[in-house]
Amino acid sequence: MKMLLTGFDLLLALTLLWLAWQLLRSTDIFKAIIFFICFGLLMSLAWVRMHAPDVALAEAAIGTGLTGPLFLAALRRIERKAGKNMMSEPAGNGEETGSRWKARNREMSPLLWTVTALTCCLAGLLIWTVLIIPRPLPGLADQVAGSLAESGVNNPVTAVLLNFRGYDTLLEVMVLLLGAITVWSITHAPFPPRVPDTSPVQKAAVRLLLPLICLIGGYLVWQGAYQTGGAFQGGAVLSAALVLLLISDFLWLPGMRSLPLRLGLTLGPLVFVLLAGFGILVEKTLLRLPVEYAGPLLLFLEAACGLSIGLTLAAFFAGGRPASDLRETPYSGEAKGKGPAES
Amino acid sequence: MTTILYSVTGLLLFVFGLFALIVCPHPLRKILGGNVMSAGIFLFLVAASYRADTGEIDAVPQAMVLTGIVVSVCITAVALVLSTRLQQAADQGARRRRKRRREEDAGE
Amino acid sequence: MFLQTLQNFMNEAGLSLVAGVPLLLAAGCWARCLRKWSFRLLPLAALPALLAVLLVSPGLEIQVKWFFMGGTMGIDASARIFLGVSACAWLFAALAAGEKFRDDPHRHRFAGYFLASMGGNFGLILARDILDFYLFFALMSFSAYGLIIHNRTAAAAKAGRVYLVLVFLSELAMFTALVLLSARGEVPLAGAIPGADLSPLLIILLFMAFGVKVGALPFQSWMALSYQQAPVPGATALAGAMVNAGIIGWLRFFPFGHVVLPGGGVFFIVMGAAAALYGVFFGLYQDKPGRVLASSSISQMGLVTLIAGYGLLSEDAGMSALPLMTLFAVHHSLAKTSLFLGYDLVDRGGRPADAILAAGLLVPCLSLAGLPLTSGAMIKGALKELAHLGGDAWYVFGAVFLPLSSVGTTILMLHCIGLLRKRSRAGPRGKTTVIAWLWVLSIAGVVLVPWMWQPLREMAGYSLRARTVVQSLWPVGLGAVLAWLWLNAGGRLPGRGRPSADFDDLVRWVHVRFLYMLTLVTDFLDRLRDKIVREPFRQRGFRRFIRSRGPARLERMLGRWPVVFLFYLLLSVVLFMMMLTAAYQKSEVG
Amino acid sequence: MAFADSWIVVPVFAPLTAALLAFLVRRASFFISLAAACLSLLAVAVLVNRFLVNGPAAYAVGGWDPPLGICLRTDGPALIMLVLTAVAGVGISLYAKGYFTLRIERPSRVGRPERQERFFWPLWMLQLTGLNGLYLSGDIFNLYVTLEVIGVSAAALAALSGKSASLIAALRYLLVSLLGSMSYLLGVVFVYKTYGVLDLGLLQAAAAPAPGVIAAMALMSVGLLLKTAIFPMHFWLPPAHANALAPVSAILSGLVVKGSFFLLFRLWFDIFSPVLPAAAFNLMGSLGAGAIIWGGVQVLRQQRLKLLIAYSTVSQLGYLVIAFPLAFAGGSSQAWSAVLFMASGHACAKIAMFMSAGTIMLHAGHDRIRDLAGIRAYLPVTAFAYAAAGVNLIGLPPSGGFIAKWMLLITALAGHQWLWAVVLLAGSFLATAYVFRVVAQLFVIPPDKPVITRRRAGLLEWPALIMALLSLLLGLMAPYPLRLLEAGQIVRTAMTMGGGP
Repeated sequence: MKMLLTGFDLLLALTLLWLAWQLLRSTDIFKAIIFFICFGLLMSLAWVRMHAPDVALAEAAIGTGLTGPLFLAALRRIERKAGKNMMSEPAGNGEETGSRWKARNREMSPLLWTVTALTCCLAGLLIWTVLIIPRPLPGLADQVAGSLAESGVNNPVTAVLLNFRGYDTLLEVMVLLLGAITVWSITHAPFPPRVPDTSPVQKAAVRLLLPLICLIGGYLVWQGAYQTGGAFQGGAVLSAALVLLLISDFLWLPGMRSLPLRLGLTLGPLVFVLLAGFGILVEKTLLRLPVEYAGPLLLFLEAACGLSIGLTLAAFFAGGRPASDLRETPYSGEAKGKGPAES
Repeated sequence: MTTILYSVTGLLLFVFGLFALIVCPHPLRKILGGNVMSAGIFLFLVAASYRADTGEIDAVPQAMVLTGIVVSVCITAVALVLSTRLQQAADQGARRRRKRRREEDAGE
Repeated sequence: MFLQTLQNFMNEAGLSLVAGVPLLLAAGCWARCLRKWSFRLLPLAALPALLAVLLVSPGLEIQVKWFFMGGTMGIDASARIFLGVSACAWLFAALAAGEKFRDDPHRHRFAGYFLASMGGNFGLILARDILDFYLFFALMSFSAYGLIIHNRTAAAAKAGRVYLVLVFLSELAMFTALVLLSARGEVPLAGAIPGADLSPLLIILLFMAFGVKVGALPFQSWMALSYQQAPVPGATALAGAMVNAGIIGWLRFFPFGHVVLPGGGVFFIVMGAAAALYGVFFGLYQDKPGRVLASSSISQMGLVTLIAGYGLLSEDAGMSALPLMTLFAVHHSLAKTSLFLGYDLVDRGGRPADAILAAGLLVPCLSLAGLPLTSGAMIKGALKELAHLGGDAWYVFGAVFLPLSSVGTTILMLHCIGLLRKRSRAGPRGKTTVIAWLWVLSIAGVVLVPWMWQPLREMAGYSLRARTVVQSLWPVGLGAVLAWLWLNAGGRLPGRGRPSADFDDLVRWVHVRFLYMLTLVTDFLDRLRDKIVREPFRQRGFRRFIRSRGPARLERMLGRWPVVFLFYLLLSVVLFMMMLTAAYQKSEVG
Repeated sequence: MAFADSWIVVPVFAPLTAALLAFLVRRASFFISLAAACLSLLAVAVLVNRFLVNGPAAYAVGGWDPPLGICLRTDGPALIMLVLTAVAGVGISLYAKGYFTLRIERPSRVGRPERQERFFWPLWMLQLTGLNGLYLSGDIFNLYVTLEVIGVSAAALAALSGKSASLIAALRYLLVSLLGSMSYLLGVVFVYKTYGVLDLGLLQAAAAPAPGVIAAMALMSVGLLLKTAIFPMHFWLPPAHANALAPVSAILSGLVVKGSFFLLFRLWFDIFSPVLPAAAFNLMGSLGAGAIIWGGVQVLRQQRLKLLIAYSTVSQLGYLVIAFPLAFAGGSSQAWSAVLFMASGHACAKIAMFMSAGTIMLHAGHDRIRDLAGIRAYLPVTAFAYAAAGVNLIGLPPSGGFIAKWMLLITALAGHQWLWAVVLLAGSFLATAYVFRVVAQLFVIPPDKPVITRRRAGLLEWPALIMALLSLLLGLMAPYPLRLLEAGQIVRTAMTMGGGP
């Protein structure tokens, strides 16, 4: 059994490396992105092998489920733009053909050789270091286990994320919001999307699927306190529902008001900050939760964060601020808030 | 054994990603490289938390990886939007230039 | 206890105000809403300094922790004298400036630079540690640039440029000297002013640093330009007060009496004597009062340099050179202030009767020349005493040189009076009551101060002996005769008849040759200085390198990702290996 | 823990909350941001006061002590950087208000300046959060998160102008910052694998030359050097800083590079110094020397004002790194005090310079140095601010730059490290040349044709002047910051001697 597992590990590692190599050297970017999605799926397998189900779930949902479509959407936009005019811009870096790429490589080959050699050198040094680091590796497992009872949740990962290192997580949620603000500041969302009309079947399917996905997301958030799951995973699932909405070309989507969206995006961080302030008021320490209420408070926090994370990831996919945001004349379309995502 | 295997894999992935981030000219591939890089680091990190012998699990690296994944998605998204916008700006510039050229031709 | 604290506080506040009031007023000139008041208060700016001289006991030293690396300021005997005389000079200049610029639209600009220089000057006198000294010295030097270029003419701009280059040179020299001194560990940062033996490099650096201010020989070229181009009150301040900063610098950095530097002494004596003669010859060929007065400053400061040189020869000489330099500075400041006020009076169209003007101007002139009963004679007497201490050879040198310089000074000063009288007759008329009174007051100062002031009065007795009187009288007499001849021959004054041709030619030939040789030397030094200071940025090679495509191309290459990556990898691998080797060695040793 | 201890979180949480609110309530975003900047200034003042009374403070967030939880710490260097950031924060906020108001009045493109302003405030507040978080943080992984906050918001700010050039620069900036923080993160992983803790204090106590730490230090240092734009890896800085909006350039050049540099400084002098041999310090010194010289040469080449200022940042950053070998060999606190002095003096001066450049560009419509003659007649305050900031860059007294260079030179000469001293002097020469090149042009007696047609705005001119004067005052008031540093030093030696607080 152990042999088998080791063999499986070896195979997995080799496949991962092969996929990485392929995705980095294949001439076609589209192919590379497909390789990347496969790579992400196998990565989550590796996480499972290392007894990190939370990470596996997050990797599957965020790392692959969302990043892959992000890449595809970006590629589509870039190529569509580049396809319209045949002039290739040096700054824009339209997809370079294989031959040009190779020609450039040949041109600066001594440099490239040096770089390759040095890279190998660095890799060798790092691997050598890993091999001689004294084992067993030290860690914080004991401390986490010792304080788990006071944290208000049973899942150690959630406890570390939200309680022991809650400050990190707060900053991280801010990074997400920062990403959303940045994306909004750069450009408008390129909607309406490319397909002029979606088939009614797809619309119906989306209508059916949405509540289900939202339910799963909510369940994941709730479950995070006890076992695998949590705000990130739940949020990622929620974002999948929103992405579905986005690509199904609902009429009201482009006209969404900006304020409710902004409220949704900032809800998680706001709750987090309020909780931090609450800690100062009640326990005289930032982010410190009273032991008896820690569980419910964390659940509340996770729910808010999950919602915000879902919205943020969907905003990444949308690739810009809503059309009505910061225009002289607000878009007077049908505005319904955020629809089922919030229910 | 398993931890070392995954650690080494993680490091190799990091180096691959690094190489791609630097050497490839296409922005999308650079961003892909960055993603591979971060995946390698995360693999390397979690390999520290896993101990096959005791089955004990260190939750801190896992939490760190979760944080890292979210941050990397965020950077990826920003970089992608930036490069899309860049392409758009370049296209607009090209269109404007072509229009001007056409006007000049018409003027002559 | 309480009284003690109060007194400390009063002392600190008082000393801070000495430099603080001018600086605050200077800041006020800059703010639009305060300008009017600042200008009105201009004459009062020097008052705290005067009060400090009168009220603060000498030997006071205060730590000012909050200021510039924890400064120290204080008043010792010589600082008190310098502060007093500088404050008087500034006060006169400020009164004159307040009068002159009353209706000038750019008066606040002048006042701002004027006050900033004043603050710098007072600050450097009080500073007791090198960083503060350097700071105030720089403040004064750079602010004076604003005084020189105030008229905004092309000539003023040129004068300013020359001044600025030299000031940069002096700052650089001073900075290098300070760093070298501090690095030798003799001066802890923000410590006291140094006292130890100095290497030739340091001597030359310090000579340069302060030589620029006193117009020592290779660095004299700014003086004539600036004194002529600056508005006269500004020039009064430059000549009466700021020149002293150089002397203070030498006093501070060469602890006379504690240090013997024979080589440095000879160097200073030679440079001083050369400057004293050069000033005279240069001045005789000038036809603008400001330039002549500047040459006289060069010449007089040459004498100070000479005294400093004697002081470096032996410890005894150093002990007596120290007060002598201080007294010389006082004497020179008084005379120059008075002369410049006279110049200002004439310049603004004041037209006293010819006899009164001549008599009034004659007093400081003869004082400078060293007529008996004046401070000049007292100092020359003391200088002769000093030359005794330097050994026989230097005594002989002094005995020959001093009368010579007296003769020269007399000629030069009479030349100056001639020019001023000519100008007084020709120029436009103006209202000059205040300035006239100031002038009279300054003349009274020149006459009375030597007799009222203890240290000078002590020397007076010596200078009144019959032999000394004769000794100091004949050069002045000879100078007067020569001046009369020169003025007649050179025809500088109109309506005195043409001189005979051959005599004129002979004199001219001698002078021109001599002057030519001198200019050759100074020109060479000027060029050398330009090469050192400006050339690196002027030189075509450097420019071409900057403009060429080389750096641009290299920079573009550095901007390529693979190249950056190369450096990234190189650095990480090299750092890695370095640390690894170190760790390995350490473990082996351990 | 006492209630008052919580002041330490205000510099992080005030701008953080302000960012959220500014994103939500856009109309009031300026006032929210200004209030947050002022509040963090107040909090920093309280922290300094407490530091002088009680010594360094540690604050366990959430009540979880390290190694489990995260600790916020204050010490001398951190406080200096915090003070700098807080003061600059207020100044830049005011300037940005003036800048956007003027641009909105006369937009070149309708709606664009409004959009820029609306997004500027939350991004700027997040930048402030990241910087303050970085200076306060006592946890090596938390430092990574703050680095990311800084990196992403900096790239977002750089992209804000929306021009093609600035977008390219921002993308590059983002990728560089990704590369830098990834290397840093890998270093963190190595550290965790070696020691199993993330707290800086525990790491400092445990640090010894072990292979894992060596790999970590190599990776982290290179990553941070890249993020700080030290010489051979500076390529991303000039375009990013020069093409951004003026307040953004001020933020990027004055504050952002100092963040990653501070972390580098902390790792090298505080945490992992036992691992580092002299050769490594000399390597850093040679990078710094290269930066000073090469940056100076590049500055002289530039024809545009903002590019010139950006390249001068490259050159000035060299001074920060060249102090490493001096501090190592000198063994005294003087050289590393000089580093912090240099950093804060340069930050104030550079902010003032970019503000002035922005004002000039708004009024003149361009920033070609050749055509800027006589600006002084139209913008006297701005021209003066530029000149005063230049004084600091050259290192004339009484600026902070002078004090820093003075201390560096003395350390170099006392340790007989002539080479570094020569480079320092050469750098001053180059700085003199490039500062005077612009100042001479600005102060030239104006030619006949008017350079400027638009009106002046006080909110644009005065913050620049105040920042420039601060950089000068920094030298005059040197004992105060030095006292902060020395207080930290004494306590630290006491701690290492006595084996704990």
